[in-house]
Amino acid sequence: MIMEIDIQIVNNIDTTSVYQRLSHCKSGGICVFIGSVRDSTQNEKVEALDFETYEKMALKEMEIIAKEAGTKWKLNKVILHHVHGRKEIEEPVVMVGASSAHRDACFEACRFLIDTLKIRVPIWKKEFFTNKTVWVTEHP
Amino acid sequence: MIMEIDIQIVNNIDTTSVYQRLSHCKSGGICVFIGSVRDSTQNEKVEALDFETYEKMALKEMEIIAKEAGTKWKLNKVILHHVHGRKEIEEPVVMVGASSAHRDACFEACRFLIDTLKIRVPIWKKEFFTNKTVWVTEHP
Amino acid sequence: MKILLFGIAKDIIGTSSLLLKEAEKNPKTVGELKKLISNKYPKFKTLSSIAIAVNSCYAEDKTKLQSSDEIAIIPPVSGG
Amino acid sequence: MKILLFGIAKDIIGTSSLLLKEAEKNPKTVGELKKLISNKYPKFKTLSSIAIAVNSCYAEDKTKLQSSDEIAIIPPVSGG
Repeated sequence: MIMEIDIQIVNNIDTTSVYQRLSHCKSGGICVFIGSVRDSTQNEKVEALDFETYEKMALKEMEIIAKEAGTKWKLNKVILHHVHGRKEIEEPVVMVGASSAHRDACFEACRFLIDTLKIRVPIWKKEFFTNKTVWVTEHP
Repeated sequence: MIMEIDIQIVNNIDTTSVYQRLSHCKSGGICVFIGSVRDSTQNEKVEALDFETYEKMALKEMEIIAKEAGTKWKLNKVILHHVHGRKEIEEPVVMVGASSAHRDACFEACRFLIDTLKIRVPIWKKEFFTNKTVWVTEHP
Repeated sequence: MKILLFGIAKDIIGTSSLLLKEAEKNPKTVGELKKLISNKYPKFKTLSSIAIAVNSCYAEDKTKLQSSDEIAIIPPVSGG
Repeated sequence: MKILLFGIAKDIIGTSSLLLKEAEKNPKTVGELKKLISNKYPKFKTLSSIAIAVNSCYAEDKTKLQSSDEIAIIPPVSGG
């Protein structure tokens, strides 16, 4: 069984194509997680986020994560897309997903993808508040 | 906190609008599950599925499920879309999702939505095999 | 009393709705209706479960039926 | 020996890459580099963790460094 992997670091995430990217004739289930910019964090008003990436390494780590998911679950397709640059409220910043024959595998894999991405992929988020900017130095 | 609910029984599911339907200024996480037609079940080749719905009751049950999810988790938006009629391989047949401040809630809610839909919503699937058609009388 | 039929229930009975004439001894409760149906159409006994909806809500066996109710036989569902 | 800097590491050191001149006593291992950095820039000690990537892979403290390697300081990541 060959698993297809689609990994990207982009200016803007194309959420409209997510089904086309993950649908597969042997998949009955597709699970997608999209992270987006919230208007506040710990009760402070957020104006925007800015993502810096170590792109070469980030792509490599995202591929390692995709392949690790493929060894843990029987998946047909996996995507990991992350943005770089400044993003405003409600804009998508990360989109991960997996497709599989049954839904257990795609749900578990999708959760693994986002959890592991947040721990391991060299991407840094700066929060813009009204009067200051802060590098988030702990994944939430 | 008001939760927005989007429930539909449709001829075709519009997967391209899923982000727009679930994104929200107070949501950092969106989880979506899409079910689609697999080309086989228990090693038998499937040609298509046909969904019959008791539409009035199905919409009512889907709304009950959405509201129940809203009492279990803090959600900003919930969608439950299901098709009726004949669907070919790789076509989407169900799309459910939830958006919330943090990812735990949307993942758990999304899983609850699809699991509960499959148990309770009055929709029936007929499988078209090469030489026969079969009503699926057990949810998988 | 009119009863809507879906999925395999429609195939077993051979029609999309069932009309119980007033002349027949109409069931007074959901439980009685279930018994009546599965006695008349023994194939229902092969299904893993059978539910009755009254006015598009799942009903318990003790729920009373009125001839104005919208009644439906709900064989095991298989959406999604 | 050139070291890439990202996120808060860039702000602490004040530049996007650091050049260790040959004249300086260059670190031989990842562990030595970590010590050198956090002695020279004590603010790194306030971070919850600090990792070093060698040729775009996370490296262990015992990993040997060569001047041709692509070396990067990886402060706590916060993608997603």
